[in-house]
Amino acid sequence: MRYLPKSPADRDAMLKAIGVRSIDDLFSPVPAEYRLARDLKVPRQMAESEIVDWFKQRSKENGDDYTSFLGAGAYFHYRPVVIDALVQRGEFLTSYTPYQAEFAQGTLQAIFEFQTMISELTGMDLANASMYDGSTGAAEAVMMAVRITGKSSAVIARSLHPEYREVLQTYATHQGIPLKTVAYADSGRIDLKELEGTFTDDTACVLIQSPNFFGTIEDVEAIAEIAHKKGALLIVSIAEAVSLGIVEPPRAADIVAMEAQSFGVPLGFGGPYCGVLATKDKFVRQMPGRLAGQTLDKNGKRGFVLTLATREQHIRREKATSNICTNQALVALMVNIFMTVYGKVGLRELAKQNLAKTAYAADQFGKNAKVLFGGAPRFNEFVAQTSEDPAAINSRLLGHKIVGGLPLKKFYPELGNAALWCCTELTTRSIIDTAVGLVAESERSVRSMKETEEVAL
Amino acid sequence: MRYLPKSPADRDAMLKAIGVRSIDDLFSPVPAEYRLARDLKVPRQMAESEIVDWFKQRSKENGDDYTSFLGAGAYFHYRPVVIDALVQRGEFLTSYTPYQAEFAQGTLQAIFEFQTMISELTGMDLANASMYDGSTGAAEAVMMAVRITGKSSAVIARSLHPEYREVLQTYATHQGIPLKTVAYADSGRIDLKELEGTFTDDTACVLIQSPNFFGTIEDVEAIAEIAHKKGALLIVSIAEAVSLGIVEPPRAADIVAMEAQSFGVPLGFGGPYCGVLATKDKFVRQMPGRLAGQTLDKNGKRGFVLTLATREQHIRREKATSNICTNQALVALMVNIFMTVYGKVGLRELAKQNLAKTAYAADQFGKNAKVLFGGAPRFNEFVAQTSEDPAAINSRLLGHKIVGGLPLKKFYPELGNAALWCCTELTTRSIIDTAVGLVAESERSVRSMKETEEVAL
Amino acid sequence: MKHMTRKATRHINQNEGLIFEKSSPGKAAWKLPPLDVPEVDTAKLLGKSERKDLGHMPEVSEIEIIRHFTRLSTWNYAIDLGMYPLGSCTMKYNPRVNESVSRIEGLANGHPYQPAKISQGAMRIMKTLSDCLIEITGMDAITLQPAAGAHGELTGLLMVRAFHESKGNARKKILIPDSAHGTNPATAATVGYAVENLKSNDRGMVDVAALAAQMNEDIAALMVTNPNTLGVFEQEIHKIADLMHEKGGLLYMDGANMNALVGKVRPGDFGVDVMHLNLHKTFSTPHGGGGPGSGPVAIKKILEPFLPTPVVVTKSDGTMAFDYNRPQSVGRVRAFYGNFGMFIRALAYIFANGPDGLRQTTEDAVLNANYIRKGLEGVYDLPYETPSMHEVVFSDKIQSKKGVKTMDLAKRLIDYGFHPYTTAFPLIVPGALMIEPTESEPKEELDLFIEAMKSMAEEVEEDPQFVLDAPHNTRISRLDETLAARKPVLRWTPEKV
Amino acid sequence: MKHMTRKATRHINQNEGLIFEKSSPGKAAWKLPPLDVPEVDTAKLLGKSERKDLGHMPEVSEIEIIRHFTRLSTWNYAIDLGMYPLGSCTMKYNPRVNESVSRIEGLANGHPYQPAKISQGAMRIMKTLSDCLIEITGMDAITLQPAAGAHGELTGLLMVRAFHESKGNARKKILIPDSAHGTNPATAATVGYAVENLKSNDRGMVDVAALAAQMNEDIAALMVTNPNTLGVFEQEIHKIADLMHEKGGLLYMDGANMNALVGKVRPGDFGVDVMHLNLHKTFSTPHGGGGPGSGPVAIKKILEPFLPTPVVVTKSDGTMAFDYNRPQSVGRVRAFYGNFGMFIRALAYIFANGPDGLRQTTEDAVLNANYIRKGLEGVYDLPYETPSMHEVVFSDKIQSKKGVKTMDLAKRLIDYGFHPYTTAFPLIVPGALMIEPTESEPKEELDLFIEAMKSMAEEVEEDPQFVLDAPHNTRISRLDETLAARKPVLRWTPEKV
Ligand SMILES: Cc1ncc(COP(=O)(O)O)c(C=O)c1O
Ligand SMILES: Cc1ncc(COP(=O)(O)O)c(C=O)c1O
Repeated sequence: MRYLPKSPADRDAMLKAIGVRSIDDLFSPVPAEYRLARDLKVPRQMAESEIVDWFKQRSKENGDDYTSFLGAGAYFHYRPVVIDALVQRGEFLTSYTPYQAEFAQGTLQAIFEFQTMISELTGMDLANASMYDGSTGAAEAVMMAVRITGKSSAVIARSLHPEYREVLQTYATHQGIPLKTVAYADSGRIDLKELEGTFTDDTACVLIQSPNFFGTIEDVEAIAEIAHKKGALLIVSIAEAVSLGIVEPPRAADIVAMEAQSFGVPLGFGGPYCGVLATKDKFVRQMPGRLAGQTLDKNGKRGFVLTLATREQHIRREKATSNICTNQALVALMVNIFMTVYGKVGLRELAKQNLAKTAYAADQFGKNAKVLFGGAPRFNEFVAQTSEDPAAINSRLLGHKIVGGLPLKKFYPELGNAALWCCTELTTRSIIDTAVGLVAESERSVRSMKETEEVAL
Repeated sequence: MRYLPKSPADRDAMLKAIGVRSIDDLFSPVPAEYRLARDLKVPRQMAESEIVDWFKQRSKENGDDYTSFLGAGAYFHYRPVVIDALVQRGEFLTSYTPYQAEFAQGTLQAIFEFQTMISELTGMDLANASMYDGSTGAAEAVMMAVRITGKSSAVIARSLHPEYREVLQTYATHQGIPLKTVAYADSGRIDLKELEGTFTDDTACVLIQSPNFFGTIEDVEAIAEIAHKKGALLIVSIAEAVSLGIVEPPRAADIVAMEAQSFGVPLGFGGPYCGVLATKDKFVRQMPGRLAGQTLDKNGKRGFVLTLATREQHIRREKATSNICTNQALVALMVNIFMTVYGKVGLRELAKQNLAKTAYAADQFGKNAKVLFGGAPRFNEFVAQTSEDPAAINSRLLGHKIVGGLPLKKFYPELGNAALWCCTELTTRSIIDTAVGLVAESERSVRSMKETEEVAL
Repeated sequence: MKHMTRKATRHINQNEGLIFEKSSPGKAAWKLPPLDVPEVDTAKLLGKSERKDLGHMPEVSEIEIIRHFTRLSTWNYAIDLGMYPLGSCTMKYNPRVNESVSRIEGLANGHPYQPAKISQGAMRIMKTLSDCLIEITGMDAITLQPAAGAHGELTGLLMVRAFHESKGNARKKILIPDSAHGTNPATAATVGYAVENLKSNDRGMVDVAALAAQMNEDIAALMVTNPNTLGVFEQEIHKIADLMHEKGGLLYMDGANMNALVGKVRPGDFGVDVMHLNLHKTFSTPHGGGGPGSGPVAIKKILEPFLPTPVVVTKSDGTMAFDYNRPQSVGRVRAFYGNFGMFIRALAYIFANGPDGLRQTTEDAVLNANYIRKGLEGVYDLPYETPSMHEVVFSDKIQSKKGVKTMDLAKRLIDYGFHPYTTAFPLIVPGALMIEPTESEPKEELDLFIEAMKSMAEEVEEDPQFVLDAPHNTRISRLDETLAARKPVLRWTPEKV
Repeated sequence: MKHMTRKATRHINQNEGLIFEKSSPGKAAWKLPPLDVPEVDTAKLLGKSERKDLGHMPEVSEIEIIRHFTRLSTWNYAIDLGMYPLGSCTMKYNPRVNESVSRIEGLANGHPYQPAKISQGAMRIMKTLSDCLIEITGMDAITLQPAAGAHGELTGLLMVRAFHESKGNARKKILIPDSAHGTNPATAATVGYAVENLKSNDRGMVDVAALAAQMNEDIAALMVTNPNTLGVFEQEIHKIADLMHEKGGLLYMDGANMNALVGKVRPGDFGVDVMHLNLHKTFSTPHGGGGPGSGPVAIKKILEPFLPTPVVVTKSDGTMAFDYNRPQSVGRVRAFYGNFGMFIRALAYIFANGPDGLRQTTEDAVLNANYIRKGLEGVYDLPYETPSMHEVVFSDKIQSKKGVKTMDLAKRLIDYGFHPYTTAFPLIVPGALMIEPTESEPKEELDLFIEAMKSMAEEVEEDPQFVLDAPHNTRISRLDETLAARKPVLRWTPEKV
């Protein structure tokens, strides 16, 4: 096997040194009846060229030449090539969690910079080193709020990503955290009235998303005011990180639970992504996940270490703030590099392009279909309602190598023939125009069908 | 401009420190009439995503989904992924010629290992660090032989790569090196009789290729005997490095001029490739190009340096062994890694697969067309003569996304409707069968056309 | 620098500040294409939601970014540089072809919600990997959704809970041996179970008699690691399983140590009901400085109804689809389908190995650990003499007599050019040196390691203070962790002027 | 370690032997797919041409290869690590997007002989690059075939020769200033010309009066470097051109220093007839430890008939083709079309810059050199006070009084974490320190460099022996070059047992 650095002679010499006759002697602790006497039924050993061919084949079956209008928690942005050039350096790629700080200063300083930039962007005091993803991060944030407030229930917006809601549901059930869901208003924003009425004395937090699942930007301050008045914390989930370039961050929130995939992480069919939590200084000891902190060496030189480990499972076991151990470090490094590439000015310009493309698309769609939630600002997604089932329109778009917006029937049946469309800086005007053209055609044919029907009556 | 690490403030501070008012002051040495007062007419500054798109577009126009039977000095072998993973490390990629040995031991030790492996594979005593490519290497070898022997003319095989011959012609003309060409025999090998008769007292060397341009393996020993008897050197050009895994190296040669592209270098539309010269110890001081040598540091530790620089242009100027300065170092590193991956056993097995695929293909072609030069062993290429013009057959193959063998009319008009076909370990049986099928069809239709004509007569 | 082995030497290395310290207004590493739609009035579109300023975000050029991260990287140790014997972490070679295939365009750019028709490639990868892992573990079904080992534990215990609930009683407790990793109890708590400690016997294994006494109908499951964190195979594993099953409990196996078993022993064959795998350990996906991982959970038939949604299924026409209609499911444990990029890598690893390679890998891993054990026996204290599988745990008992603890030795080992072993785990060994070489180490590297460890032991005898002051050869000396925790500085802030 | 700047610190670094020393029979890093055609009897097919043994070729595993080359790489300095001010080498940032686009499948796997129909992409790249370079140089036509600068010189002089031959007299000599790079005279010799030396004046420039005196009908061309190797712009360049042209000679420009001119001055505008470019200098293709390069030759109309074959042309239907039918061509200078991979990279660089970026790049390169000059004036001797363009040449005159030569200073500079400048070139400056920072250096790095150079100068005053013994901070101390040359060991051989 080509990964194994031993010759038969090496193995023999080692067995001899150990003082056993054969490798089987070393497996004698395993009761004979459990030793596998046959080959595993997995594919035979393949040449590297065969492996590459196999996956190229899978790639071809996976729509490698389509343009897409999908967003909904996973965004297609341009990834500067320096990201992969750097994260593939063996020193980053093949190192472990930086437990031995003196031999891992590269990873540690990078985490420290990541924490700084996430804090800066989210408007929080500090951020952790990463969580699995936006959905689990949001669930952990709710559990954190429960620990901080000593209260036990949570309120969540229905405009929070439906899969995030499902994950939260899974986590909350066995933590004994009752969840209440608050509907969205006609503006697409959370229904503030309903929200106010939902709080009880036991409400630890309200969890919203902004821009929310529909792309609508919430009025975070207003929500914060309500939550704080009721003694609850506000958690804001951010699924589209690029929005932070042009959308005011949720400074009034207590915890920000972010999915940073948009910042340089490949779509990768859903993962690995990069969750991260940011919060206020005062809550740091209830924060789950790893934290890098600055310190000094014996000679007074600045250096970085993992710190406040007493929050974590390897020290506190069942009393830890979370069971998380392995996180998404290398993905966080991608995010880090992306943020560094775009920086203070670039992130704003990037977000502006997203805004402009989406505004244009929503405008064009609006001429043919019904674009919902016009009453509040949006970032790079919008919901369009068509006369025809969007799945049907999408299958025609597929013929043009275009993946249309996400049909919402599954998640929001009340919205009827609605779909969630997303445009980023990579969505060209011509592809928007093509998609709009096909939607317009659909509307026309439905209309003419209706007319025919009417005539027939 | 995103590659430039300066802010406007930095530039101002620097101008101030220098004591000039504006950047233009620094260009005052350039007479005003030559200063360009307008923008260059080159494409406007592009975003990285645009650059990537532009080249992807070019890639699509470049037959990115074809299978090919082309060889003829440029071979499609599998490139283990570790090659690119390693040569893209900035420490290799962005370092210069290792002039400061203590700060370049990585490059130097790698070159030393390269030289060792090339010597080992070619059966020579030593090898240099690289030449531009196989063609210029062959020309330099002839010039080297002229210096060594003090004689001035050279004999070359007509079965040497036609473009290598052209290059040699270009170089030789102004060196006053008359060239004589020796034909190939029916076996595809050099015509030994003619060869013998070609020598004069002034013949410095004979230059052959083995496997030669037709894929035929020459009888190197017999040729060496003839050359040496006449006091001339034998130079063997090797264009298909993989052959060295199974074909006896030209140990009887005095100089081996090799193109190592087959060893892990992308086809890349013809370059960069990796020429390299290997020779006997006694000729080292006439060797062109860089050489890494072993030495010791002040504490007796082993280390490596560029050595025997007195052969080179930066020391000897017009008396140097060659004008070469920049060579193909990073490509040589690719070759180095490829040789290390396959090693002693793998190179043989790889060569055997090439042999087997080609034997199968030649067999199959032989059933339908005329395969020439059956009288001598071949490696991974063969010449097939068809009734129809191979260009016509090829254009039908193109329709099946197959690039057929190289039509030889341009280089060897005497061979008529012949084409040079190459199979490597990447050529599948099914693609061979498809190509054979189309060739068979061509033969059938020519035959039936002839029959029709005959009937018509 | 006292003793110096043949392993490493000091060399010049670049300093580098924080990226914020390099920032200057007007520098940029980005460039956007010209906008092909009308410009928008952001104030008009966003109103008070418009962000005006991005604070201290850096402004630097591309070359500075390349240098920044390249320089930083040189301060790290890595598998690519040498042996990384962190016990329980399985720091094996991360094949480069894995990285290459995971970046193929149609896989890297696949959107999780793209239509099934153009997701067949991704689903086929998930299905093929699932099948392989089921065969390797000897289990019946699997979910790939969990993002890491601890997340796998959570998912597994959720299924345990759902199973018991389906029988009318969720039960109250999870039994966990005292040698277990911290994530085990932490996970149990997250799923709402109390943790009951199970003492190891003097051979470092589960005390079967104690287990028999402790087991009752309040206990939902036992979480066992096998081989356990001492690197010891639980020889009475089937008895343990029987004891659990007799009382209606389930046997959970933490599969962190599967590298000792693959191709040789299958947990499904010795009575395990539910287990997680760490693709980032056993199946060679890179650790990347702490993640990402992937923690698939393999289960027996009885737990299948409770799998998280969705599950990849093959339809009657041979195409694949996600099945969301699973009424007894524990629900989702994360958005989308898991760390898909890691599935690709793990599958590429399985392909590269085949059945013979996987078996040989396991054998070499066990061989390496035993070779180290043999080489260091007597030099370091071996708290448990039970045979070792893929890792060996020594203690600092001998060296601590001179005041030198496992962490001090670890710091000195860095000077020798090795990443240290795992310290301070498992808890049942005070001052543990937990060494897992994996199969990826050549004999040469193991010999250098043994030499370094022996040399260090001599240094402790000759000059303990020198070892206590380590590391001496790194660009930075020992860092003050107490200071970091006492006054946490968790982000950069500009110096006040 | 005496003085130590803020630039670098020592850190632990891995040792590594030769790959042959790791070899052991039976290890392998390769695996071939199963053969899908019948096995062959190699003895029968090849007879006595069959090779039986591959001698000392290594047998190692993949992880060992990764470690071997990763470890080796850490012993190198590189642009990615910091400033690399080798004069005349233009060690600028090598953008990563260049590497990325050059690996796109249809470009990386294109066969040079594939039909024109499926080579349009590659030809379009060649054509676009040619057009850009012609515009940048102000010339009329170009060949991309030469593989490096020296190869470009060869090609250029071949065209010069062909031009003169077409006029009936090839002429005999090439005039070359004493400040020229060694490849210039070496190339002239290769093309069969004698070299005549041209003395520089006291300002380091071509002595125009001397030139006027020396120029005659035997002289085929003058090879001038502009800015010359002192970094000085030849202010009387047009006079020089006129002098050449008057006597029927041609003006060849070595374009190694085009980084001082791009977007600001065009050689075609100041009288140059033929020149080469170094894509591996001015146009950011990586040096890769010594190559590959690419040395396109740009020419005026009069030389066009002599271009090497083939030439890319646009056909009337808009498609591109290679034109081989050029009866006056000098012939081929290499197989196929040149270092195509470098064309991709250079063009990507031009695209990334655009006209504004190219100009700014040149300005920054000149700014950086002058900043260093200012910073070190007085500390090191400046043999020519003529204004500097993109590089500055000092000498070791001051330091050599203490016995410290430019090469010694260079070795000490390594200790400070910088790659040295170019030593011992140009020949007209004894003990030269030839410093070319390029535009890729931030002010911060330049300040560190100036600090290091000053600190070193102080060390020479305080303790010259310490400098003579440098480097002190590298993993290996100063290497014995004499030993290497006296008893050349150019390959590994196994030790006799
Ligand atoms: C025995 C054991 N269990 C569980 C875990 C947790 O796995 P992860 O870090 O993937 O969450 C680890 C990780 O080190 C471990 O060693
Ligand atoms: C002034 C000058 N001319 C010519 C050359 C030769 O160029 P190349 O190394 O690309 O052959 C160099 C290379 O360093 C140079 O500096």
